[in-house]
Amino acid sequence: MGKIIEFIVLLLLCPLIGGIITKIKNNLRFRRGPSIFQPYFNLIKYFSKDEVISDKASWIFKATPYIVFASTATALLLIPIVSLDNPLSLAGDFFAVIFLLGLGRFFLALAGIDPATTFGGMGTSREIFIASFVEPVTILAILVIALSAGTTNLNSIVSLLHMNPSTIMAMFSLIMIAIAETSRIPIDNQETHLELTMIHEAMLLEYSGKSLGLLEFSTYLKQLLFFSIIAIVFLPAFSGPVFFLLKILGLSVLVSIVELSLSKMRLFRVVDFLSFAGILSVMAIIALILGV
Amino acid sequence: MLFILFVLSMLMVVVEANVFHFLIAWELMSLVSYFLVIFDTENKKSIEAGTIYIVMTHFGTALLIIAFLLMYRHSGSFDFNTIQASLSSMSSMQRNIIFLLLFFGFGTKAGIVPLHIWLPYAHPQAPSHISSVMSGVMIKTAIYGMIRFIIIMLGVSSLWWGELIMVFAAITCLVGVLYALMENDIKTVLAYSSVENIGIILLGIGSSMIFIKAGLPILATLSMCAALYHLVNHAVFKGLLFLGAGSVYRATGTRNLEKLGGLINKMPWTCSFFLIGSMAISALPPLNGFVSEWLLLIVLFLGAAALTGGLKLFICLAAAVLSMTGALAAACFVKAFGITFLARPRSPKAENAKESNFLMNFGMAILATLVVLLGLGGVYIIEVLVRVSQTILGSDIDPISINNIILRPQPAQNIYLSPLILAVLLFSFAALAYLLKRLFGKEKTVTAGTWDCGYYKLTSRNEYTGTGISKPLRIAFSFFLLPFRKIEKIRETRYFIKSFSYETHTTKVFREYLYKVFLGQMFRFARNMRGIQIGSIHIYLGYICLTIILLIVFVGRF
Amino acid sequence: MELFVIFGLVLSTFALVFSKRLSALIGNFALQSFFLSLLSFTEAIKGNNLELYVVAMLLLVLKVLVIPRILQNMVKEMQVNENLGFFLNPQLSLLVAAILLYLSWVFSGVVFANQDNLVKIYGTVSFLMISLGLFLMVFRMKALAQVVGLLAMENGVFLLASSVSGGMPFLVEMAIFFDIFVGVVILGVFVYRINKLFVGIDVNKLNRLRG
Amino acid sequence: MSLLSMLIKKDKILMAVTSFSYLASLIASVSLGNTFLSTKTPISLFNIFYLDSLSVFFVFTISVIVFAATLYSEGYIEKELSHNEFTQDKLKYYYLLLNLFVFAILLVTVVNNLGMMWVAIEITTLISAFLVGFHNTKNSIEAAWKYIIICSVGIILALLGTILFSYAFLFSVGTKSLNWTDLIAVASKLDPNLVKIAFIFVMVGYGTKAGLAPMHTWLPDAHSQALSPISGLLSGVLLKTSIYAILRYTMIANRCLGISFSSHLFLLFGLLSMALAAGLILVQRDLKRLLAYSSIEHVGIIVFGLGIGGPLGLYGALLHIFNHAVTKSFLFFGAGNLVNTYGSHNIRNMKGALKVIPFTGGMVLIGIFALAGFPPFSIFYSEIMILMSTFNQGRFILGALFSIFVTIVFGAIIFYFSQIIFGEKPKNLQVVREPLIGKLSFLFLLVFIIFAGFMTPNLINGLILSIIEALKG
Repeated sequence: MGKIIEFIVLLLLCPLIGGIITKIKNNLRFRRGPSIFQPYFNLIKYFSKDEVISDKASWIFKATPYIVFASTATALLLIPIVSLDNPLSLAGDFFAVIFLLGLGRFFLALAGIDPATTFGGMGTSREIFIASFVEPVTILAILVIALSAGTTNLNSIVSLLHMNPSTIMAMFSLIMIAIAETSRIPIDNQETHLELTMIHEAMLLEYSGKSLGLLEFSTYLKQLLFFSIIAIVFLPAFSGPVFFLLKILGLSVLVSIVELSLSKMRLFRVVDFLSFAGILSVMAIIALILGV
Repeated sequence: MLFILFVLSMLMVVVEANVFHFLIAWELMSLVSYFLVIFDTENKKSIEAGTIYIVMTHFGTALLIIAFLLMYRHSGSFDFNTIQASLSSMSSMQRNIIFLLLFFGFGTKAGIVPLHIWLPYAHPQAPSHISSVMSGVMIKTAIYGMIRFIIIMLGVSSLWWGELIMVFAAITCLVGVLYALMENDIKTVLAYSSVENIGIILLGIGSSMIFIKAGLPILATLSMCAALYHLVNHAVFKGLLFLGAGSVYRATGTRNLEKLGGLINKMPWTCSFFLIGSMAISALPPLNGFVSEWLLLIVLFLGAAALTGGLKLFICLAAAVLSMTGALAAACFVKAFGITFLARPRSPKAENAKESNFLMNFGMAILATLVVLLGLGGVYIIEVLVRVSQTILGSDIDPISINNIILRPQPAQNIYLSPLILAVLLFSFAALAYLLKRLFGKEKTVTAGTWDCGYYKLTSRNEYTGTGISKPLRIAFSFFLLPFRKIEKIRETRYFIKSFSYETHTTKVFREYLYKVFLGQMFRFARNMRGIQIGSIHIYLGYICLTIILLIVFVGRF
Repeated sequence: MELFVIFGLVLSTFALVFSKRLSALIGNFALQSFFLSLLSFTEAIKGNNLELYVVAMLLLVLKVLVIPRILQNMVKEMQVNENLGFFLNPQLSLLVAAILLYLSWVFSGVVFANQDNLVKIYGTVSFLMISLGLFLMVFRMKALAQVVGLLAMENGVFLLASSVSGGMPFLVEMAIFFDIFVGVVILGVFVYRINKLFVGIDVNKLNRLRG
Repeated sequence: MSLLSMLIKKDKILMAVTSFSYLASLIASVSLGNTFLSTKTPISLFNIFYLDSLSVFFVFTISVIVFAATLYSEGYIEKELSHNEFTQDKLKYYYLLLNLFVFAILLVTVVNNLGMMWVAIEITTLISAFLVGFHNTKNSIEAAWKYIIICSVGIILALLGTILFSYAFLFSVGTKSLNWTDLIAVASKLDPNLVKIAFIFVMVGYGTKAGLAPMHTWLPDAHSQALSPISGLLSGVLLKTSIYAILRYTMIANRCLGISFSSHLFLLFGLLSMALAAGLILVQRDLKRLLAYSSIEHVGIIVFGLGIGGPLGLYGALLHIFNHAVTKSFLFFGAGNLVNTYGSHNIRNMKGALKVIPFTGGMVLIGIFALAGFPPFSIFYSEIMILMSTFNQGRFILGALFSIFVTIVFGAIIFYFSQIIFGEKPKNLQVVREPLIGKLSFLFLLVFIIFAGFMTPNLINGLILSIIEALKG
């Protein structure tokens, strides 16, 4: 029951993160920027609009928003945020989360191709390209954490995990992954719609109205998901709502600083970026073996 | 007729309890499948494919024969049990040799890289239902052989066996899926993905062998079980996919992705079955591919947790390779499905395709439901497979606890998976999303043309092509794929180019730098040998003199 | 007496190698066979048994008279140029022959160890004849040269048989003679055909079938 | 019997009678074999003829092949006549030669006196030379010339060897004789050094005739130029007769020197032949030449098996003699039909045989898989036996070489023949009907190809076993 409430709260809160990050970025740029509640206004706007759907598009295009939302939400549901005895850990473990995200990505990619536009295909191609590097790195990072906790059950991870050098390294690689997955600079840029640079947005290009809203919403969910994973890993000793929120805030600050301080990379530099993350986790594993 | 014989021979392979009969059944299987490959004898390509296939498989068989004869030499019998009994007293040196022979012998049939060379030729050439059986079942007989002869009869005697198998398996996974991504012929894509899946299965088997040596019987059983489970799954969804490809080919008359597209409206049933197949093969929850790969991943994790030192890292890297394979496979099937069925038709052939008849769809429907059931009810299948792998490894510890729908790999660990619950959650959230939409009033949709940036005539030529989609990966892996492009321009004047054609291909490293070179050397050598038969009778007589003289000089030697 | 004959044999064999023209070659072959028949006559006289007489007679008739005559006629009829092509000129050939003589002496020493010298000498000569016959076949271009070489080899074997292992059974002897005769005839036929098809009987022209 | 069929003038009847007489000879040999198996004693007729299990085995093989060949040549001649490459008198000439040839071959296997055996073999050379040069074209004459010269040289060396054997006999016993029975009786008392040298001469001499590398050089030419029925006989039977001769001497040598000497020679020549064939078969253009090289390879396999020895190896080798005889003549007949249909020896010019000449096409398809050693065909069994005994004796390198060569040859054969048999049918050819009598010969051989392997006829089995006894010495 507590889980349900917590989950609903999270659902309601997750757009806020996006707002906060934008706000921080603007403030760091010495601008006023939109209020932190801007994402909510956007979502409401999208949801209250009608849709325009391409005549080339098939049912896959229409079904995708639901599937993406469902997969992301389920993944989020598996993760124990505040309440440490998540009954749903019976449904799946840490790896299952990754696979679930894969489901959403698969359909989003298809939806990119579906309406027979050039940009969509471009987005798809880049998305699957990045994904095929992100996934192994993620698995490696998770392996580090799971190894040092001795299990992949998320509840037990939260309870068993304790800080050591390898988990810290893993956490850093997780942050890099999170940047990639939430399509932020230097991998991707949420704010632009310039076809040369956009990846995630390119796939959403044909969406409008309620579906777009749904997709935006699931993007926020995904963001929250990754942030909370990192939050679990970082200083697991300090858990509970307050600490959680603090950690999330800290992460948002970090991310916005990163976004400001770096510029977007060429697509093929992404490989180096991610492989660096991979190397980090491999080093973490070695550290584990050496028992540092 | 041939088909029945084919199935029979495969059954024989699996049931024989005598090496000699096994060998004969094996050869029979190869022979029949050869005839199935060259089924359409008019076609030059299929003959070539058949030749490559039969030669490679005979090479494998030669290795097997040698291995069997070595076993026979030691045990003096062809019966499985007697051999098994006597092999325990064999020297480790011989064991290793026999293991290598068996591994590469069966590996040729299974299509491990770099012995996979025949597979992408042979499978696409056969009629689709045949290729589905070939990919689904025939190459699995090789896996059967490995389990039967290496694990059961020979017995895992040193650690590096497992490591060797895992290394080859990892290479096989990555190479297979990369080539699958680069191909544009739909059946070739499927064939290469068979290579990849064999790799995944071998990962399981190899790790199980490692665990046996490392004294982790539970994990050994578990990973064996995962391998078997993936074997079954692959049989099902690869069969499904090949059938789908077959009906696409039948409807459009082409297998080239670049000529397909937009079939989702023309042949909805085939499309949805193919979609299920592709989801399963790219390990998406809650379908069966997901369950088996998850299980394998978990096993690897547990292994990594239990082992220490270099092996820990080794296993972790294997897990990374596995997940990378999964991601690439997903990419591959996004491409395959998306380009084939979605967007606009890219050619008149695809333009006027018809849905295939009921029976074909029915066949696919059966397999599709199987895919779903194997996913949701995977728990029960695993229950059975666990028994099987226990008998294989002769261990009786129960590596898995199952309360009705929840799978719990190792009793010690509290790791759970329940595809069913996941499915339920997914559906409920989809419903939730729908409600969320309805919350803000009734859904009204307008259909309009795709946004064309004001460019008023958007044709199928503006779509992303299959080649285009896989381009970033082609560039990222160019160190291995060695892509090259063919550009030809037809100019009217120096400045005005009338038509411009651009193809890009990848170099098949193993074919170019392994087989071509080897064959080239062999033929060059043979051509030089023609100098022996130079045509001059005097020299011929000279040979005779020489022989006599040499023999008489060295008579003492004999 | 025997030694003299043997000397003649060796001489004629060398002549066989040294001869530059077809007719000379055939003549020398006739000479060799003549010495051979002489030898077998002496054997016959020694052992005075009828079979040996018959064998010697046959040898005389076939190899000294008939076969050389046939070959000579062929040479005349086909009027090919007489010169048998050399892969190795006569002088060198003689050198080789000398070497072969020594080698065959050594060889017969090995084969007929613990035997009296006469046998060894017989062995030497016959091995010499065989090897030189082979030598002819290898190093001479003309088809007829090869025929003669073949016959020379056969002579060598005959010598060995008659001298060392006391001759073969009569029946076999006859059969072999018949065989030789037929063989020569058939070879003759082929030589004719070659001459017709390949203009000339240089065997080294027959190199269409290779590889 | 062959003499009898020579007298007949009318060619139709001639054909019929010939094949009938060989059927008779086949039956005779079978009955002979059975009687022999029942009474384990060799049959000897006043010291000239001598039949033991070895002879009977070869007589049986020979008469099987020859019977099939005569059946086939009836169909073949029909076609040749229709192409009027043949005239009536030429046909009689052909049959005369054929019968003489077979007569000589049969003589080889039954005579006791080694000299007579030598003569008989020489006669086979002379006659078959005519059959090789039958067409009287440049190529065939060249082939015939090389054949006759090289083989005669070889044969004379063999005669030398024979003489040395008889000398050894004389030397050790004091009386002179060339009878095999006498020699074998005192074999153990012969002078080893002498026997060694003599055996080398015999080995090289008859080896030339058997087509062992490096004395094989005449073989591809002769076999590719001869008439197809004759090529069948040459590969199927003639090679085997010289192997028979070698075996005779081997028995003596083994009794005198022990197994190792002969087996080393055998292994040497066997491996050489296999290696050479494996190399050259890859680059053949000419169909019949290809088959000829594969004959070299198979003779190599047989000799290799003899060299490996051990009951299993010998069994395999002897069985392989029969199997190869059957399969190879089967294929040569098929090749003959193909060549007739396409009017060319060149593999490049042959496509879609399965469409053009269905029956032969199918037969050849079966034949090549049999030849390549696929189960359940007979050759697979004999090869695996040889390989098995190789490994049982722990001669791993030899076994590895053996399998490498066999695999290479397999690849080459499949590669070339799949081009011939499959592929679309050329426009200019229409489907060919084949005479029933020709088909019969194929079916007759096919029976042996299929069944000689996994249910070896009791006759062959028994014969081989007793031969092995004899060879052990």
